Amino acid sequence: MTEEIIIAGFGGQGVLSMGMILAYSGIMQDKEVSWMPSYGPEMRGGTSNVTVIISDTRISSPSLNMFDTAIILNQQSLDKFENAVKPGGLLIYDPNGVNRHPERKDINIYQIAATDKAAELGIARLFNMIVLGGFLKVKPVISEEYIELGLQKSLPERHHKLIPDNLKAVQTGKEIIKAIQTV
Amino acid sequence: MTEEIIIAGFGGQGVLSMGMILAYSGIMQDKEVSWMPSYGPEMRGGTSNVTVIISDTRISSPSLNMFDTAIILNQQSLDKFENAVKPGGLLIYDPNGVNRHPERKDINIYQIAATDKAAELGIARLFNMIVLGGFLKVKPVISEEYIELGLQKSLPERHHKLIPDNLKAVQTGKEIIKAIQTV
Amino acid sequence: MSEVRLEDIIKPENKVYSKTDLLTDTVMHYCPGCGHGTAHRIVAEVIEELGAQNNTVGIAPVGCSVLAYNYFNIDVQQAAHGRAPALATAVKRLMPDRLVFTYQGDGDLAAIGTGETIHACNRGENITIIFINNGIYGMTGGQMAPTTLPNMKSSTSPFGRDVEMMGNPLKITELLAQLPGTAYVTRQAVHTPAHVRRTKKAIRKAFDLQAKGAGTTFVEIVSNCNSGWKMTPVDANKWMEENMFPYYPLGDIKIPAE
Amino acid sequence: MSEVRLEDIIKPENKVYSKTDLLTDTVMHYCPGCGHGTAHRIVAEVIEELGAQNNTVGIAPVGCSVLAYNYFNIDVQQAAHGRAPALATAVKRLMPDRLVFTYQGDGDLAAIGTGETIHACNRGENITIIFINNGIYGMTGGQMAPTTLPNMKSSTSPFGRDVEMMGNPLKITELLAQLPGTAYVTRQAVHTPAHVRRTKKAIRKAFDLQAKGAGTTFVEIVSNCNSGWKMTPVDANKWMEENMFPYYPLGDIKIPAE
Amino acid sequence: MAIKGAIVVDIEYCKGCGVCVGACPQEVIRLSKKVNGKGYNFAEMQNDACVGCSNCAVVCPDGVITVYRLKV
Amino acid sequence: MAIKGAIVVDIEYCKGCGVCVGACPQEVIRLSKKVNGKGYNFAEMQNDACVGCSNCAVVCPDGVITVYRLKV
Amino acid sequence: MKELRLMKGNEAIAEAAIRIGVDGYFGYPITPQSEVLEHLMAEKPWEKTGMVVLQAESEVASINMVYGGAACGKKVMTTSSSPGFSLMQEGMSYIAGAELPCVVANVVRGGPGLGTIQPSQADYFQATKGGGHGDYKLITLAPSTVQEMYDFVGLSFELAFKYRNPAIILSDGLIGQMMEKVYLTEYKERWSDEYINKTFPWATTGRAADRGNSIITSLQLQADKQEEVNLRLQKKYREIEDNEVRYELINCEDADYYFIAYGSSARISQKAMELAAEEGIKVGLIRPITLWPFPTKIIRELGQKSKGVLSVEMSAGQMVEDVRLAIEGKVKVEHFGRFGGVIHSPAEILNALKTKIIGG
Amino acid sequence: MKELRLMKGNEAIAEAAIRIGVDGYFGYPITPQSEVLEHLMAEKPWEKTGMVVLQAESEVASINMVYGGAACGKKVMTTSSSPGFSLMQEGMSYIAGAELPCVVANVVRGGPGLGTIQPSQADYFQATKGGGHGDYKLITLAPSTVQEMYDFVGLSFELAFKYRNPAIILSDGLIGQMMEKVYLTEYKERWSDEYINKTFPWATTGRAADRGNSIITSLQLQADKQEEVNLRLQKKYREIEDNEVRYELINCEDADYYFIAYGSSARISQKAMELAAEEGIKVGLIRPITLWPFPTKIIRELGQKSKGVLSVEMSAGQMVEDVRLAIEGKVKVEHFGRFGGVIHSPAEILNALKTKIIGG
Ligand SMILES: Cc1ncc(C[n+]2csc(CCOP(=O)(O)OP(=O)(O)O)c2C)c(N)n1
Ligand SMILES: Cc1ncc(C[n+]2csc(CCOP(=O)(O)OP(=O)(O)O)c2C)c(N)n1
Ligand code: SF4
Ligand code: SF4
Ligand code: SF4
Ligand code: SF4
Ligand code: SF4
Ligand code: SF4
Ligand SMILES: [Mg+2]
Ligand SMILES: [Mg+2]
Repeated sequence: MTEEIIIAGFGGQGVLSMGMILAYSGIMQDKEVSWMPSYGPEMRGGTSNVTVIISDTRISSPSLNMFDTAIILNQQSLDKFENAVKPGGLLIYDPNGVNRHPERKDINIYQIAATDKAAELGIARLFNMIVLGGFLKVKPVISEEYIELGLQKSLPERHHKLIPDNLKAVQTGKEIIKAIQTV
Repeated sequence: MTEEIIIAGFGGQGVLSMGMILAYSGIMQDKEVSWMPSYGPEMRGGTSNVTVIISDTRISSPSLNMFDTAIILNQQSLDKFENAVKPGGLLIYDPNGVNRHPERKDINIYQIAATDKAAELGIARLFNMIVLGGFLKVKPVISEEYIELGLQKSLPERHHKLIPDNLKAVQTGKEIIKAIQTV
Repeated sequence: MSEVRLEDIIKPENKVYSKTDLLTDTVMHYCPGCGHGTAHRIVAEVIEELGAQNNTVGIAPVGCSVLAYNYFNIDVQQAAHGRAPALATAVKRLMPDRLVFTYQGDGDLAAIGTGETIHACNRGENITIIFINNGIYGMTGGQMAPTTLPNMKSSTSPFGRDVEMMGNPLKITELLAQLPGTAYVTRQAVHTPAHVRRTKKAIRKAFDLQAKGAGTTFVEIVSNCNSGWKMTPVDANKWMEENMFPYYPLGDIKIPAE
Repeated sequence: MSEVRLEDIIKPENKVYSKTDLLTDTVMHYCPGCGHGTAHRIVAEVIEELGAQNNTVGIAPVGCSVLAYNYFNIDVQQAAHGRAPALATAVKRLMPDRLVFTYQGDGDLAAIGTGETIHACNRGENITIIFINNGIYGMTGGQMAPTTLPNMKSSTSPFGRDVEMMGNPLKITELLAQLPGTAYVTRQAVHTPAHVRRTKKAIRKAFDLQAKGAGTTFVEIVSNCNSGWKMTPVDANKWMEENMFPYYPLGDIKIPAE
Repeated sequence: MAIKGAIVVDIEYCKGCGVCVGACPQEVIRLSKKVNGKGYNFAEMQNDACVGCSNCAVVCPDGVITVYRLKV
Repeated sequence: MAIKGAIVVDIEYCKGCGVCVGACPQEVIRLSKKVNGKGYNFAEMQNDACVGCSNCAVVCPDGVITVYRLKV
Repeated sequence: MKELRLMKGNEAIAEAAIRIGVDGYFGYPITPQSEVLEHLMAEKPWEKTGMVVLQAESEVASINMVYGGAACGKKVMTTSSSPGFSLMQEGMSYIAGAELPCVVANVVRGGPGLGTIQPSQADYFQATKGGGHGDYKLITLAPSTVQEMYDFVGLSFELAFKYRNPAIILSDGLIGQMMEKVYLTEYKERWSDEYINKTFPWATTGRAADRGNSIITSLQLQADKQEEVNLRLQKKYREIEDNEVRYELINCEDADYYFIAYGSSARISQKAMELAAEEGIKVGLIRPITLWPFPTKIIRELGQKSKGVLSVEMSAGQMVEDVRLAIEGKVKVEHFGRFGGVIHSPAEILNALKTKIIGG
Repeated sequence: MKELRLMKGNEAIAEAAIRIGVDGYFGYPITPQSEVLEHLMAEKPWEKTGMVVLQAESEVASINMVYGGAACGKKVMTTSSSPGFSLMQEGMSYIAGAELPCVVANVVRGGPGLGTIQPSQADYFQATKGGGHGDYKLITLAPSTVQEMYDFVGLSFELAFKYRNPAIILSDGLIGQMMEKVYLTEYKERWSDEYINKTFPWATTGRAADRGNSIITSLQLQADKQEEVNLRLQKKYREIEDNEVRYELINCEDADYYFIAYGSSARISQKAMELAAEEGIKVGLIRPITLWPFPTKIIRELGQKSKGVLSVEMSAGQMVEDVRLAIEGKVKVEHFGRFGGVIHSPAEILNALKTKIIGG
């Protein structure tokens, strides 16, 4: 099994940490993982993305141009990465602020209204965990229990009390994700 | 004609300027010339030497290990350069302060007591011109008139009034140089 | 009064303030609320007022303001980290009738560029240095700068600047004022309208003195780096008043004799 | 009195002064009359008096004193031009119980090394800097230094230092005294017996303060470069008194509070 | 004679930093609940008390405020 | 009780700079007419007025003077 | 069991430094490697192992602090990225000349000049041929995983002290910024003063009666003496070339072609190799781990018998010169590179193999 | 008739700068090249041509002053020697990246480190491969006479402005310190502001209505943009390689062997050639004048047909790599060098030819 994922969105959306939790969870499940962020100068704003690879075998390139899965959190990222999904691959996106929806016919497309849901539940900070949940629903590359272990490893001790809320958000994500097109 | 000369002595003896006057005179006589000094950090004292080449043709290496003529002004330089005279070549030295005299049998050896003479005449600053005269006596590689032209070119304008004294010292050198051994 | 409608007021002939054309229309990449933008604008306004657009060479540093050349509609050179005063020295000496200024951050000017700054000022190069002191390395992600306050947190002093270990904040501006080469040395800010107006006057004064060949003019602007300080822009400005100003008191430090 | 013969006086038990063993027997390469030699000797004497020969690390600069390591019979590192304070910073932090000093010329310390000097002092590195100010680059043949006096001739200011073009002499010592990191800053000389004795006391004080962890201690020694100045040693010392001292007045500039 | 002012915020360029809000002596400005294309809550007039003093424009880091003033 | 001093100059190491000459309160030292191996006119005592004050040794850049003192 | 962590390459360097008992780190921030200093400052190793960490005023100061520390026989290091490493060139030459063991990591970004902060491998020449003046060599290790970023800190110090020679870790923004699994080693104690005194008599730790005074210098005013220094250095370099070449061979058993690639490029070339295999093209990968000493012998051995060799670098073509020197014109050698911060895609690499070597 | 002078190589550089109309010189003293600044200060060219001369506070400042001046379209230059040139590496990379024409002379001395102040050629790699970071090239001219020291100042500026690329003069302490005849050219006027504005619209001379504002930078935060910059640079470099190779052939008509040597080494090798001729050994000398672009083609052409080639350098073997790349293993290539400030003797060179090539 090798799952090559790109997660892309605005700077403040928790893209990098989502990738990190995913990667750490992969480690807990004894997988090989890599996490490769886009990076730029410090200034706030702009887009951000991270390539996460989870695999049963040694990972060759951590930097890729084509992905099994693209998790897309804003319009710019959709424009940039829609065509980077392998045929037959998966594209998950949050429709918030998106005015041009994905158009490819040869990939699986799912929507997750995580922004709205997070706002509704008053858990804006856990927005990214909702998205993560949605992804895991569609592609259960990591088992439930390892996500908890991954959170334990990736969050600093003082934030461990928030783990239950995180897991609840993952659960929420699993519930609200919906298929738009499956191929 | 190519004449390869090393002039060596103490820092303050005017070794470099003697070489320069010789080289400039060579230029005036339409020769090819090169002047290559030893150089070191600024501190006063220590020895100093310069390689001067005067030739009718393009000069290849300005840095040499064997010379047609060695003009030697102290013991250290004598020790260092005696063996660098080509067989049949010329060694001129000032005996002042020298306690081990040249020993080679296959070269021409001349003595010039320029230090003493200069002191006697009260022209310590022209010591080097006396030596130059001695050399030119033995090897007239540059004609008299060009030495004057060489002096004119190499001395700054404000010192031109000293040229006659310089030429007189050259003359003195021609008079006092004496052969020790000719082969 | 409510009979006056907005449409009546918003007419070209009623315009009293708008962004100077000496700035381009490019969106500045600075974080929301960052003082760099304000500082840029008033520098540009002064150049415009002096009619010096075609007679000015600016030198951008390495730091958040590295892209200043995209915003100023004048000729700009981008210098290696800390070396802007060296570039400016050459530019001014080679073209003495141009208005020449550098625009530098505290890491650029007071850490890696200490030598170039001090020697340009000491030679009394007839240039103006605009110095944005935000107490941190903004561009690279909020590391400690020479000007970071005691106990202030940064990504390389995550438990606060420990002066025993990391040294004291460097008041480079006060040092430069000691040099005979500097003609005018002042410390200002741009977070309130009053300060902006005062700083603009200071820049004007610096440029005027440069035109007179007075020597090096130096305008420090204490500013925020809300991103590096991890605060909202408004909180950052408040924190700056409460913490930076006591350490870096505003006002003229050296003014020309006459 | 003439009945006392020299042989009676010159006996080991009557010896009152001789060169310290902390200097090696190697002939110093300095020009006749150069102050470097004297400065070396008194630094060595203080180290000897402190019994610190095996506990000291010296840092030699690039300049005439580059070969200091051949003369001091202690461990010495030879630094790149201007960087001695950076080396000393690391040495002292890694081995805090050693006595660490740099020995630097004015070109080394106040031109190329300005940044390292200021930042080491600003951090209050617990080291001692011995600064030989002879107003010129001795080693490379008498070029202008940052400290060269106005109108003073050097090989790169052959018509005298023109302050308009070449800038003012840099009083770096006064600047360093402004920094909170420096504990003791003084300016001395070594051309007369009285000055030598006073300077030795200053060095002793600096080393003592270092042992107490007081911060950076800085001893400037105004000295001659008779070779670069193109004078006899004796004339050079006279010229120094008449010209250098008015510009670089001798005495303590900063002394520790207590 | 009264002075009436108005500001025009270049909404797409505004970064919603809020610096202008506190700078206005007349408490004219607030940050909108709406966001612009870059996701910023831009500045807007919340009343007609503006006197056209330009304070807001002068401190706006992004120079996105234009100020108008009319003597009525 | 008088104090008699004497100095010993390490002639071969002396560079004839003359700094010691002016430093001596007793005008004991002069530069010799003779030169050493390096060509320097070395320092020497010219009289027996030395009081062993060490001034000369203390200023000698090359540290070539050793001073002796005897109370007689 | 060894401790396992998900870490950035930069953090791995910092963590390794703490754990293997490095004595001092001196550095100046620059993207994409500032995490090294940040991680150290956050971990406060001075409380754990006594390690000194200092943010210097510049890269020039950093490298000279490293000189000072290394001269004391201490394990000291710095890290930087391209422009910062350029500023260290005088210092590197001094350190090499004075034969001081130390470690410098360059997390390369796209140049020239201020360039970009994205990954690049265009500092190969600078690292391997000598960016500073004079004849000297730096032991150059090129990690291609985060684990190697960690491991090579220890390895570099080992080699540096073995040969009294600076060692550098030539990495790039990709390896520096990416996270992977890292197995951490146990904390080791720093060397004691006694150990250093005994083992490194050249170190300036304060003169000792039995060894006299130590001098650390790179100066010899007399040319013949300086030539002796150089001869000693050259002898040492030959010894390192004989003993310390490191490389990895992947799928080289019956390859028709070879990729030669190091660091990030090796990772991406490996993916290209997978793609090639899918198409039935037999490509092997020779991954130099030491860039100097360069694995000339194995490249010559394998490469000269192959049908062609592609040097894959994120540069305009630098390592390819060493590959050519190894191949000696026997078979086709080409370079494929993206540069200025652009990372090549696996597909591009395969394509380059097809057009430049197979079809070329 | 042209004015004739006996001059040091260093003085010749300075005098040429004044006479060809250089606008600014910025430098810091270092042996063996301080005579450049000294000669300029003594000549007061600011009174003659308006040339600016400034002693900078360091080499780092010098090179960045050069950056600032060159960015104005002015003819500016600096000179230094090895350690100083190492300090300029960041600046060189910036200048290359920003495509600024300027001239830098490195009067090389023996390294590494502080080394010695005697002549050396061990900065060849640094000059030709890139001592700074990133993919860039410096046009590198190697004078072997004092006349060439003079002439190459003008030539360097010509090439620098033709290609908007820095050019360097790679000399050494021997050529810098020796005196030879120099034919001086007439004083030329410096370029007027109008000329510069018209000819170099990129120059930051103050914005002009017709060209808008000029920006001099080496930054492109986006990798793909930075790659474009690099592609443009590489294209330019290929062009320079095609057009600007310069070399001298001496006695190459029917040579059995070749010396390849530049600068001082070429002079000494010429003497060795004379000695060889006396013994009936036919040796030719290929003297690269441009070290980059390197005269690969002619060396390949002549060398591959010879019985062997000896690369003679005052280094431990640097240019020899480029010679090997040219010869491609076709005939024997060996290196002979003295280093650390030692100058080889003609006899030694001949001997090396005999033992390493003829008998080897
Ligand atoms: C030689 C070199 N070292 C380090 C850097 C990385 N760097 C870029 S900006 C910067 C600091 C910027 O801080 P400051 O000057 O305070 O500007 P600010 O971003 O705060 O406005 C640093 C260290 C660099 N580009 N070049
Ligand atoms: C990087 C570098 N630049 C320049 C030099 C040349 N250099 C050697 S010593 C020196 C100046 C020495 O002057 P100073 O520090 O005043 O010492 P002094 O000789 O006067 O005691 C210079 C410029 C060098 N060695 N390294
Ligand atoms: S990082 Fe700081 S200095 Fe840079 S733009 Fe943001 S707020 Fe301004
Ligand atoms: S050159 Fe000057 S500083 Fe150097 S040893 Fe001679 S007198 Fe002293
Ligand atoms: S100050 Fe400017 S950018 Fe900030 S909120 Fe107000 S209008 Fe918007
Ligand atoms: S112009 Fe003055 S009154 Fe009007 S909104 Fe701006 S700050 Fe307020
Ligand atoms: S001071 Fe010393 S070196 Fe100078 S003359 Fe006197 S004894 Fe000799
Ligand atoms: S010890 Fe005193 S009295 Fe005696 S020679 Fe020296 S200075 Fe003169
Ligand atoms: Mg800052
Ligand atoms: Mg000095």
